[in-house]
Amino acid sequence: MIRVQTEDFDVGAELKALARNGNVGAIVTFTGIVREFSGNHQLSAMTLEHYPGMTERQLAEIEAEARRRWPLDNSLIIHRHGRLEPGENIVLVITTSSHREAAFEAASFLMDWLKTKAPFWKLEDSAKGGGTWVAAKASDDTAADRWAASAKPARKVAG
Amino acid sequence: MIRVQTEDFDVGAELKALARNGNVGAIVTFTGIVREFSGNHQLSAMTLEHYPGMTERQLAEIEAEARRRWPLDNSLIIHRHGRLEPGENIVLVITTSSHREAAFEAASFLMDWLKTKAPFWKLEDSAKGGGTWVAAKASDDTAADRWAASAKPARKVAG
Amino acid sequence: MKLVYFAWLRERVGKAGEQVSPPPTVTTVGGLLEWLRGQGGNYAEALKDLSAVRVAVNQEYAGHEAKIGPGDEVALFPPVTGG
Amino acid sequence: MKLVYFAWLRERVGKAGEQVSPPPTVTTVGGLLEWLRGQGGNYAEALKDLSAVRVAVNQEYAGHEAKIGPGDEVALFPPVTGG
Repeated sequence: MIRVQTEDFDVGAELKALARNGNVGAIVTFTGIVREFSGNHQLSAMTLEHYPGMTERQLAEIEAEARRRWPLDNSLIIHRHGRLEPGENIVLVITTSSHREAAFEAASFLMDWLKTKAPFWKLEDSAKGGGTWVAAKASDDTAADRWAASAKPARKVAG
Repeated sequence: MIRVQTEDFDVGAELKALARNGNVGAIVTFTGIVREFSGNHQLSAMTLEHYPGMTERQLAEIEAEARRRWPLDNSLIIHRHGRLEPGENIVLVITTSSHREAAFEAASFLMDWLKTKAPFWKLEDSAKGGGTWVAAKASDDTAADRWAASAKPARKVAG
Repeated sequence: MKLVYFAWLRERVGKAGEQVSPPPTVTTVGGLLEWLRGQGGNYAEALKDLSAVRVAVNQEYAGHEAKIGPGDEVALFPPVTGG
Repeated sequence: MKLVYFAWLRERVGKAGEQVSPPPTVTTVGGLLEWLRGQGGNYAEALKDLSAVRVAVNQEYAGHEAKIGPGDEVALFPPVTGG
């Protein structure tokens, strides 16, 4: 499931609401949060712009790809947009599986692909005033690329 | 922080209670759950035996090792013991960091080392009656071994 | 053809989107980018470094060789930075 | 010396722990395991495959070469299966 929203989310509530079958042995969550500092600059807030329509389409494709690659029982991606202050939630990924390795790798994959494919852009408001568009990071491309080579499921590690 | 207990835990409540500084950009949680089936056998319950004293010592050492290897802001390990039914929580690991890669890798490391070093033993009660001690898995040793070679922190991927 | 712009590309072009009618010789993403750049002013400025421009056609990523036509929605934006 | 047993080792030995006084020639974990095995009965049965036995001395993992003495707590147990 995917959701794109301005409202905050509650990880505990999402975990409780998530359907899971009796053979789920592993649940991984990733929460991304606005940091107080960007490099040396203290942030007062950031604004996340996105491309309505394409965002939902990309997130759905990324989720489908994760479910092709790993034996997931369920998955959830929530991504916020609009104005967010330091400490606020930006993104949530949850994966459930029989196997911990699948849950870990799929969650990591979802974040890496989301970072490089989902059409969101961060505008940082400096505490001193003025806004700066965040530049894409080469390290994010590198992280995403490590999944490109192998379309096969990773080594399985039980429960 | 580590806790060894018979009582259940609530992931959402633990996340809310966890201290974090303003530069945390990534929180990963792993929850391990009792599965309904073990191979082909339906479980009615399992009992987790542990070695009081050594358990706490090992979990603290594993946590300290994770914090030497990755730039974590905070971490938490909760492991239950006693009788647990299918669907019940067994273990919780939380890691918080500036960097998502550190949070993911440290959580995965904590689970791999915990599985192979923390003195817990699972006795499965079959729905048909009788108990079976779970055998250690070679795949868990393999998973743990991949961290043995590199004492260095992994490649960093920002936020 | 509908064009939409995001992030600093939107700011540099000076609008969030517009209807355009390029000449019939413009049949690919690459051709469209060259034609837009040829409009000068804000367009030339916004598109001066094409390595920093990503393109989606009908909400799917597209390369410079991708075909485009009058009914398409073409989006221009910088590399994404969500997550 | 205090011995403690866990999981199926506890079941096979038939008790959770005991005080033992091995002879002074027993100075290592390996020596202790051989001496215990020599007690026959449940001990011989429980310790017949030493590759399935892990040892902790004073709550830290220890190899067969590790030194042990009268005041130590020595734990014998199968490979762990928590998590």
